[in-house]
Amino acid sequence: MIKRLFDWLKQPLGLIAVGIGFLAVFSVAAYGLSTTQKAPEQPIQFPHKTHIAFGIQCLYCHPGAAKGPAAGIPSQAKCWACHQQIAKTETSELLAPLKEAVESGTPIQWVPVAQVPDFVHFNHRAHIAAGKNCEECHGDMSKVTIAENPQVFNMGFCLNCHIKSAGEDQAKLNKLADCGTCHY
Amino acid sequence: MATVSDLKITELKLSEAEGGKWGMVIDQDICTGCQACVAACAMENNIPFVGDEDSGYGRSMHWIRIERFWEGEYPEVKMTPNQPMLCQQCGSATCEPVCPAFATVHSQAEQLNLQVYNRCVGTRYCANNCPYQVRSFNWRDYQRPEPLPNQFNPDVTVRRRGVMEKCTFCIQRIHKAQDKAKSEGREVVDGEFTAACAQACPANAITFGRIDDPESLVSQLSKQAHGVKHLEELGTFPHITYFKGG
Amino acid sequence: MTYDKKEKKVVHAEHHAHGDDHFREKHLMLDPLPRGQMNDMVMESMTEPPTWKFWLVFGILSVIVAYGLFYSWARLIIEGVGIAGVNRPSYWGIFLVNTVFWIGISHAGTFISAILRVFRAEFRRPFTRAAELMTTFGLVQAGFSIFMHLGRVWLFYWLLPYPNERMLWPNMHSPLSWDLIAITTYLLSSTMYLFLPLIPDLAMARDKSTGWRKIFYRTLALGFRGTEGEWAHLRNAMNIFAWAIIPVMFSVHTIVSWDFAAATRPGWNSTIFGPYFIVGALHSGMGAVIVVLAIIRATMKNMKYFIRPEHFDAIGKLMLVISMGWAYFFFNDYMVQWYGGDKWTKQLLHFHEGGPLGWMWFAMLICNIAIPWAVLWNPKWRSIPWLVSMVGIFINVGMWLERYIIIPISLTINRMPFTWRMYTPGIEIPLGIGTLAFFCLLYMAASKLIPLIPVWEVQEGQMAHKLTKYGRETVVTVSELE
Amino acid sequence: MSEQFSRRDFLKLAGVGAATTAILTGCGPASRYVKREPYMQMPEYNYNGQSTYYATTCRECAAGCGLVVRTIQGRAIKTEGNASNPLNLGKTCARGQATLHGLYNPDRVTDPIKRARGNTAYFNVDWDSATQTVADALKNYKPEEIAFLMGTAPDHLFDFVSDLAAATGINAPVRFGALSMFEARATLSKAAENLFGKAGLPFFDIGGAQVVFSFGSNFLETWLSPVSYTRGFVGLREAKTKKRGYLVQFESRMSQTGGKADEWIPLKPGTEALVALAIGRLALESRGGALPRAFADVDPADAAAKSGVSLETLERLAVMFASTASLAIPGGPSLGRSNGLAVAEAVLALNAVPDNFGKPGGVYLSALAPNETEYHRPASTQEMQEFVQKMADGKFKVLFIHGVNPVFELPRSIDFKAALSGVEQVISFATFPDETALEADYVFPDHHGLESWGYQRVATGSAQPVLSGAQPVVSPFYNTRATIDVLLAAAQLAGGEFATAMPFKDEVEFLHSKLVPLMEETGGSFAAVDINTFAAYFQQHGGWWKLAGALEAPDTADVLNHDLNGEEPEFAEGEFFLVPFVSPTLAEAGANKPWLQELPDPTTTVMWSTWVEINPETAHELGVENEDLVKIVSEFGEIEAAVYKYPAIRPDTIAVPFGQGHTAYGRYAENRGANPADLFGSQMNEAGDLTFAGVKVKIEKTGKKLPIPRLESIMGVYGEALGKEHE
Repeated sequence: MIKRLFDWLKQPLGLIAVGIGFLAVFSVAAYGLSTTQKAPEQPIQFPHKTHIAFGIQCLYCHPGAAKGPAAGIPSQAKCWACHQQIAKTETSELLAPLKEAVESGTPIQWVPVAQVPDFVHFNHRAHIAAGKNCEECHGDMSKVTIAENPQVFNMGFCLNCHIKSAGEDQAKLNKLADCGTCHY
Repeated sequence: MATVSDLKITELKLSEAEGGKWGMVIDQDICTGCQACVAACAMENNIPFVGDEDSGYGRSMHWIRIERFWEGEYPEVKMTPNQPMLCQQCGSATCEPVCPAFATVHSQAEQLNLQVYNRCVGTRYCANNCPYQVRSFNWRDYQRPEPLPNQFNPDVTVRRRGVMEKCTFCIQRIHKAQDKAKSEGREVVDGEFTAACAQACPANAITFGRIDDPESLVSQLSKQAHGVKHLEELGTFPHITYFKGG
Repeated sequence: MTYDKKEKKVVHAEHHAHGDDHFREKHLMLDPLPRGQMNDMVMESMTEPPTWKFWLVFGILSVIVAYGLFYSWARLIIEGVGIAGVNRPSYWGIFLVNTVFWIGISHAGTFISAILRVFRAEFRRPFTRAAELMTTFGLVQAGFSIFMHLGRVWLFYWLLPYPNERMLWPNMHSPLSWDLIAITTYLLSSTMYLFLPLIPDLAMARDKSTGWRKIFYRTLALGFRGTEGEWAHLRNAMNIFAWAIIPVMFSVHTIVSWDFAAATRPGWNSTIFGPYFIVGALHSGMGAVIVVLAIIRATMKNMKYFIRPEHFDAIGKLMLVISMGWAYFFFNDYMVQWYGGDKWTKQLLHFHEGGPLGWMWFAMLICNIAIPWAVLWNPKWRSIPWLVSMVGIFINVGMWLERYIIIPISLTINRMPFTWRMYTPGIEIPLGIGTLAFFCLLYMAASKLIPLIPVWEVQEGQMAHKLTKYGRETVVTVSELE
Repeated sequence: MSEQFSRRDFLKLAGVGAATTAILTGCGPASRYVKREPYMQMPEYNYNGQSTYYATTCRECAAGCGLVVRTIQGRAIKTEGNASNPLNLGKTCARGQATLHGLYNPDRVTDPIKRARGNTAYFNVDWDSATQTVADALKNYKPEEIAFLMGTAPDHLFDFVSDLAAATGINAPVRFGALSMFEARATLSKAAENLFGKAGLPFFDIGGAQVVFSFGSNFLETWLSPVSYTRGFVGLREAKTKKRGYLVQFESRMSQTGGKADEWIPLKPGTEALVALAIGRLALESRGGALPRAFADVDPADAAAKSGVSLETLERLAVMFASTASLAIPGGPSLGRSNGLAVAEAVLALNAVPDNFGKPGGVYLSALAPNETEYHRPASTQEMQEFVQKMADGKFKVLFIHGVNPVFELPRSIDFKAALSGVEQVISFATFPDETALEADYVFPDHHGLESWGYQRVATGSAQPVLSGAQPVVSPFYNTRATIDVLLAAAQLAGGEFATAMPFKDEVEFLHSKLVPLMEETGGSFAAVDINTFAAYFQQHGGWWKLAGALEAPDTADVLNHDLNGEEPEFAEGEFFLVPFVSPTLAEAGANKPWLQELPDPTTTVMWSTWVEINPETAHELGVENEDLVKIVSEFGEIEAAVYKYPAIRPDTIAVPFGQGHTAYGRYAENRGANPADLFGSQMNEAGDLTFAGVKVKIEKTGKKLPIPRLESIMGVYGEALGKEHE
């Protein structure tokens, strides 16, 4: 029985079948992986590059980054402050959800892009204070429409930078490489 | 053969373990056993409640518990001074070396016994080896029905089943205070913040702060002669000093 | 071809011109059969179609494994360790009891096949394979038990040292890390050590079988032809392994004992735990071997030729000696703990004897000391297979109780009396029974797949043994083979 | 801040809660499905991820402790004490900590509902028809047929209804709470009236005393104002400025206060007055001089014989009492007996020995709260009994209930539930589906205390007059509405007198009207010239208080010229004295908060259940063991509870905690434990307080076991099931 199966598999047809099966499993896995790496669907295809081209600073819309742990998503009142003066807002299809949200008073439901798991306590303020620029982690936003992650925020990414910035300073390394700095 | 410099290193390490950074003083004479600290700790640290069956089977998740014993027989019976028992944040902790995954590690920066929840695989060796029996294990995914999770403290990880946990000396508060002080370009001031249990304690029986700062209240109190450290003989260098009653 | 007592004499008459019937009947080594016949006997015992009884037992065991091991484990993983009986302060329960128990069982195999081989104990020859199988299968159960115990078993690989971007490694200070390495080493080396002596027998089986078995054996036999060179290599390898595996075996159970001895708990922190655990492991291992041998002898064809009362007698002697050794270490450990006078340790000792589970303590002593000593001193009783295997069962019960006393019962008492609490097992029981059933199941399957008797080793022995007359005395002489 | 804004324009941030739980299940892709809602309009004082703190007042009991609640993104995270509130100085008790489990309790009443009485099934109504229902109830009945029954908190609602009642002729609201019943507030204030000629809650400056004799008052667990009395206890103990104080507790069952005391005197229940008088006499005798009338009649030897306390002990204690700055405190079960008033008087009079009245470390009368003109106490049980009788007689056609759960809290012998059948319409404003709400026709849920405006007068516990202010710290989580807003709207709909009685736009405007008089006062914690600024400060500080203490020294001219009575009380038939005590962790309304259930009782460490404390010797005689379920039978009812062998209780006494035994009140409270109130009779003492400790009970075995979860180890603490007694 097993022998016959083996024999059949050794034929070209069998080999092709094995190959196809293997490919199918592989591509499903690859697809699954890729979905986790794509930028998620957003309610508005927010063009970061357009806003940056107008010279708007990151901290204008995400002021929390300099003040505390969370950078925050701007309130739609903030969006509207500019957009209500822009004629295109009335006509643009892209901006229709914003208009609708402001008029109906319902918040826009954004999908977070850059995030760390629950057990990681990240503080934007400390990083900004240490002289980090937004794009060092979030990538060059002047090149993308909706935000994308240039890299996965995992522990290796954090730790690399922490160790590098500690340099030879043992006390600083103790602090920056301490488990309790991020996990508690 | 130990050379002189080896000995020095040992001594250095010991003194570091003995010294520590954060410490606590608990006055058992004025502790009334009111459980406010227990409730405050649970609220601050997202500790789950486990229900009657599990709590009756020694699985309650309290990070701090108040012990009391009895002395004598009726009518000469006396309640021993209430003894809040929590992680002693040992300088040389017995829980740390036995964790195979480095989930229980010593914080170099804060001199605390850390429990890194996301690294824990749940061997429970640390809890076995803790002479104070102050570690609690997430035996199940303890449910908190909606909308109770709204109360979760976002600064503290919510633990899932199979993970060990214990008192952290409110490390989230330590970090917050340090972050605030740093953003204002100063050092953390003694008494600027405190642990949740100490903050709630109606009797002010718990004092928390820097024991490496000779000026701080806690380090002055901990130097008092009637201070006792629990199971000191094991060489764990506990960082909590108790004032026994009477 | 069959072998039983009636035929035996005929066989002897044909093949042995000289010799003493008394010696022959008693000693397998002096009772040689032609090579071909012996091969056929082993093949037959393996390939004969299983009876309905076999399938019945196999089916029942499968159901137990499916429920007790796999279903219960799935529940344990999904619902959390809470469905087991572990609590504060008994953070470790029957899972660890079973782990230590199975590792103990696994010691017998190595002891018999490596130590006895190194010391040239000739009686070992027919059952080295049976004992080695126990090592491997027992370790599998031990592995299961320790993984069940983990709160987040799906992250078990964090205990392995592998390079990762987090720059995190296992903590080499932890006895559990040593444990993992020791058990893995032991599992790998004992599996190889099981496999090496198996090769000639697999080659033999290959030559004598057809169909899927042929493919199976051909694959496993690695093209062994039995040339001088191959034999030389094999013997070399076995020799090296036999010597190398002995320290591994010792280290494994010593390290298991360090899980306890290196902890700060009263009752655990004891310097003698290493040898105490090793002797304990051999104790339960020998007990288990003898039970397995009795079962094989009773249920499998042709086994009465290979496994004889002389073997039970020999293992019985070993058991007696080991039992004495265990008693010595037990007394030693108890004495020092008691004499030390630490208040918590003393409390624990009182609790062992007079606590609610004090009966376990006494049952342990009866099973581990009283029963073996009462039965095994007598050479006649020692040769009765069912009796000796009963003793083996008692020893295993006793040794299991010993581990139960050391783990959950000792964990009840600690330095914080406010937390003392009894342990009541929950899902550990089906899981434990599941591992036992899985062990039996594996063994049953193996008995149908690989030769349980190392035929070449028996033949080798038989070739070396001679009866020589010195004056009036007939003595057994063994010539050096290598 | 100065404009009148309510925190209702807070954003909804349901997403964050979901996010937290979603992330827990694993870090990877699950968190991809989280949505984040930004603020519609970010408050200018806020940033994302930063906490905002609001000062408010705790509503878990009537004490009025100030809280500071940490909120983040519209969710309340943690309560802390308000450090500037003079009552609690930044501290909270366990119940104050767990108040968030009330706010986010899964079993709240989420919408206005209508139901058939006693039926758990209900249907939702909208607020318009709810308001109409209230309006109809006000309009369609005569004013004297309308009654309000209210809890001891909050005070602003009580003031509102009192004003409404005064303006429209409806019955003045009646307030009740089980805590005030167990504290026997009526007895305390009556005793003060009898001795000092002025009713009021005595205030005991424990911290200033050197020796404190407490006759059953359990001030460390829950008595009047546990947080502030704990501070007093610390003052007693701390040896900074004086010798370490000495506390003697006279009670038949060791409470936590008894446990912390330096000496615990287990006297026979009911002999407290006798012992107090005997100590008074012996103390004065030890000093020499004439005996005043108050202590002249008592015979110390007789007192010793009756109370079971040896004469030597009494003499020793009397000398101790006479020799230093000492203080005697009446309270607890000793007042809940037929001689309760005599006990209160005798113990208060004992303070004449050191003559500590109006001195540091002595007895004062509590200061009146800032917007209070005279001492007001909650209804005594006798007044409640009369109220219930009126209900049963059909005198009330409409009953509004807020903040109290009389079906659970009143003893079974005063059958509130049955009396409800005499009331045509019962409208409850309950936040939780408690037993009383279950018996109401309508439940128009009020906000939780943390979602509410209001204030609470501090009745006792602080030397300074304090008005603790409450404000919503989060926007209402459910479709609930402030009761004052409902009443205001209904009054408008009802028209007539009602429409003009309360000329306020909403609750906040009413609150402001109550704050206006404070602006005139001097010596306050802050001042402002316009009400909006004043109200904003009031919110910010969490209340308003006088900076100087205003405790009143009682008029003690006559104290020792009273005839004081040391007679023993009458007990209802039975074998054992029953000492009921309020569970300090659950109190009257904590049972639905899961973390309060999981808090161990301070004395027994029992969680999640009801137990009965029996002396081990008595248990042995009765043949019962730990966790045996026994039936406790009094003349008036029976309950079942599991045995806890309690080493510190008289062998002729048993004790049962009050707090469990709910038949409704949400998943964590329901069908758990037993309610000792079922055992109480309806006899009152002379001051009108229930003689809750005046029953004797029998114990019957049931043969069943009921495990009671306890934190402590029976083995380790009591040495049970061990090989040998441990050292």
